[in-house]
Amino acid sequence: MTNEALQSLISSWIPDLEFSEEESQFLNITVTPEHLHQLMKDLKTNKETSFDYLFCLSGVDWQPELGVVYHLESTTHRHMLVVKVKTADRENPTIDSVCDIWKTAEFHEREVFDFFGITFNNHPNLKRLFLTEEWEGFPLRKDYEDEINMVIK
Amino acid sequence: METTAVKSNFKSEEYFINMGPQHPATHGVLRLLLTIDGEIIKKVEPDLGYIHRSIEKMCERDSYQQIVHLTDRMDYLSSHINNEAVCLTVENALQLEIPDRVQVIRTILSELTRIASHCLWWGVMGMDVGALTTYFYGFRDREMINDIFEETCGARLTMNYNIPGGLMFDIHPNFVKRTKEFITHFKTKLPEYDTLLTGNIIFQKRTKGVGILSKEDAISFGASGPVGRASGYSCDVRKHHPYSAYDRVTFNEALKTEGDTFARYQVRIQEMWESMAIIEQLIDNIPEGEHKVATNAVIKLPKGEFYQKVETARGELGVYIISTGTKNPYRVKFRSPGFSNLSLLNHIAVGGKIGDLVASMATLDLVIPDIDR
Amino acid sequence: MNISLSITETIQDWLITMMPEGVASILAMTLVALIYLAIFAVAGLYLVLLERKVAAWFQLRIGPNRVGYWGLFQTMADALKLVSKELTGTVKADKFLYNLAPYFVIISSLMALAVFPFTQEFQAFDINIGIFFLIAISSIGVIGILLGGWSSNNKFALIGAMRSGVQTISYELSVGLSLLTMIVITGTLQLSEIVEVQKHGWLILQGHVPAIIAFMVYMIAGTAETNRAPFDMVEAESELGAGFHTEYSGMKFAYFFLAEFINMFIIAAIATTVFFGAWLSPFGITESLPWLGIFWFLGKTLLLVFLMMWFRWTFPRLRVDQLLTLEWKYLLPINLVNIVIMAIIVWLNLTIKF
Amino acid sequence: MSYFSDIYNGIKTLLTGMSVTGKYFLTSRKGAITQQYPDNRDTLKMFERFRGEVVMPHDENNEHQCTGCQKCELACPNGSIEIIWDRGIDEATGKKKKFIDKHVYHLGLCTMCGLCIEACPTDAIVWAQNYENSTYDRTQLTKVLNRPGSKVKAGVED
Repeated sequence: MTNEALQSLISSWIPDLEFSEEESQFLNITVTPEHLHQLMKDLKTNKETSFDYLFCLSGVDWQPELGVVYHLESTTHRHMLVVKVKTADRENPTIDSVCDIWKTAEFHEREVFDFFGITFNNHPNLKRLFLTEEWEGFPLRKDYEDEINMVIK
Repeated sequence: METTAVKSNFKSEEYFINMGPQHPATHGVLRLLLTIDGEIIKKVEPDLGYIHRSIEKMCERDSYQQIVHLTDRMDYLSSHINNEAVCLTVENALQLEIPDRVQVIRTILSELTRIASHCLWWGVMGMDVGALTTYFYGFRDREMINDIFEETCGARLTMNYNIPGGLMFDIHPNFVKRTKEFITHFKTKLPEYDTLLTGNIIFQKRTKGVGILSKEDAISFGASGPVGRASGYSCDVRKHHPYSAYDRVTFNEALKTEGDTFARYQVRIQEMWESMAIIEQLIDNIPEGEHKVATNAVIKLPKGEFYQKVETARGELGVYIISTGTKNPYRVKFRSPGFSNLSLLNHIAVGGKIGDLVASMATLDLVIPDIDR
Repeated sequence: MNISLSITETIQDWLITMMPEGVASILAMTLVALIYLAIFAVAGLYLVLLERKVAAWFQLRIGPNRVGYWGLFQTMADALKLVSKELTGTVKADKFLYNLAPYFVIISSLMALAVFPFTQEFQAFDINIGIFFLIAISSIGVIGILLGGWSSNNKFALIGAMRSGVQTISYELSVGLSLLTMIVITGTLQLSEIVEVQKHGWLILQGHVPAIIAFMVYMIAGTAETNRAPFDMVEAESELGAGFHTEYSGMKFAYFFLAEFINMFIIAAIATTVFFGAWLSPFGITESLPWLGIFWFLGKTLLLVFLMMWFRWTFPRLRVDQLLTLEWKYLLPINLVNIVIMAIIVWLNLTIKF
Repeated sequence: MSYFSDIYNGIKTLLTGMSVTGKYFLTSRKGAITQQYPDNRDTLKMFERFRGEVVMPHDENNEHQCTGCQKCELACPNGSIEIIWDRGIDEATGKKKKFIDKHVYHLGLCTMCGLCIEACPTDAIVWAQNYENSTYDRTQLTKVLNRPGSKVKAGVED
């Protein structure tokens, strides 16, 4: 499906989605955390979209919002899509987990939790993946400071 | 060999065992927390981060030229392909026209890297199932590729030969000759791999029907590279999203449908043949021309988000760069193939024996710095 | 009366001329034991060197070549290093059993050496149940492995030890039965008499087809019995690290290591004695020089040792359940049928004799 | 019947495997792929592009080509190059000009990426092909590349 067709199809499912194709080679959808899980489930299960391959899940600190970017691909239709979700709460950011939709999300979400401190609801095993349990702070956030280990140029 | 649960009055107890971080089968500093009942594996929980260097954070303070050499240190067995991924992202963002010569040379080097990586994997695979001699035969052939790299790029492993805009310097005059020598040599040696290990009945018993991964699970777990292709999931980035010179060569995507350890083994052996075919198509007609196009000394990417996927020896590597228009990237994310492939280890190892875990882990071909980044 | 003059009697006769009979026999036994200990400690070390050299040649390497000419003193230096190393142990280990285990293993393998007829004269202990003694002794070693694995309080070691128990109990059966097949021909368990029978052709020729099958089964089971690749479930370095001797260091580790190589020698030596006529030369070409028997014996043994090394450096390791499948589904039934065939052949007098 | 064909095929595959290793065993005399490393130092030659360490070549007049432009320092990702420079007066023209006091190179931090040598506009620094870089003391890994008393070659700046 072309980006336009995708946009018209997906916009009919859930209101208040933001679509954008600027500054990116993919179609970007920005969704609120409340609608994320519903949208993702539809994207996977709908026959026309069938985004069954989550190939990248990255946490991003947009300052001040924190967010997660999902790169999706369909292995049958070979079209790609980017879904972005942002939350303004830096103290206790929470986003629904997509583990039940794509199993690969389990490790990727643990990584995001580890480095950005975003908590994923309904995640089966949400604990730190790379860092030790007693590590303070979330290193990939932009406001993280560590005078000993970080060399700033 | 299927194991049927024996009901008995004996009380059996599960216990934990720490496989790694210093264990011969984990190929590095991966730690697996195994829950075992006798010899049967109940749960595998990887514990990562023993060599995490936070390359993604380091990239945020580096310029775009400097990022490239960090990717050498991720998946060090396919360092050239990693470099290429970053360079392609930057070049696509700048919309640079890359000379044909550069693209062909990059492709040849990528395929050599893939063969070298698979040679090492083959040796280690044999070692993991107990045949120690394979290691040396694999290394013998890999050494020849490393010599080619050293002569042209100046280093054997962390080459850093790519720069945004092309190659750091032109290929060495001996490059073509040596590559051809290697191809003729390897064509006689690769069948030996089959006679020594593939056909061996013990090896087949150890690998067939072990660690089965279905196609649906492979896609859901984000498996890529030989792991995905062994499950019948066509995921070769070189076919579906061709980059560099892959659109001008013909090769077959090695596909198997069994999804077991032996299928993953066969896919990799098949890939070595395909890589040789690709090199043979390109090596005789490397176009003349410049080895790089001029870029600004300080590269500034336009504001936006850029994603590039390439096929490394382990699978799909994605480079995701968010730029705000300055000379440093705002956020760099590497989607490493090993990380996704590791996440399915628990799925394929449960119910098998310790020996099965080792065999399936060998065919996942994990490189720990790639996972830990 | 014995055909072969045993070495013990020679020394004893010599000592009796100097002292009372009781003292002489005890002294003779001690002397012989010390001679054997010295010879086979050194021989074990050279077997290690041989293994390393052979492995190197299989693997396109050169092998040890620094210590002494051609690396001849490499393993001596290694042994010296191991003697000087600290004996570490785990905190919660069962100290007594932990320390006892290596001696169990090394003593059981050294004891087995006593009965071999290296030449007509060189045999310490010509017992009339020789083969039986060998089978019995060689299964004691596994107790040492089990003790070592259990007492060192390490889960990898425990898994290794348990695998070893399973493996040895199973493969003992095949070793015993394949030797029994040959005893059907010889009709005796005494090793010197088994050699005597072979003066009319080595047993592998006398027994032809069933003997060859028995030999193959014996070599497979024997390799498994020594816990060597492709049956090294016990150590399985890619699975268990070092298996049952994970927690051993220094000389105690060296005992395990040495025992493995002496066991390999023993398995090959039994095969030489039972299948290939021990010290007998082919077609009796050196019959007039009986002392040359030692070369024939060692030559044949080392050839079989080389075969086992060839197995080790070529084959992948079996999985633990496949190991048992091989024994109980393949080797054991073949063996049982083979005994019957052999019995029929002997009964119908179809053996080949020269 | 498949029971016996299994055994037969099994033994056959094992023997073919043994033939491969056996072949290498017999040809082992000429086939060794390992090197006798410390013994072959004299004959061991690195490729000319091999990245051993960064050096600054000097000619017979003790002159180098470094103008102190600091491009290598900027290009280095790890901060392994530090240039301590000064301003002086060019004797020929009488103008003020920049010259290097010390070109400090931390080999311990270097990742051999080659960006500094790419960046150098005057080819003042090049790769050396030595491969034995280990020392007993970490401070020895910090090197000053320009020799004492050396100065920049005339005409390099132009």
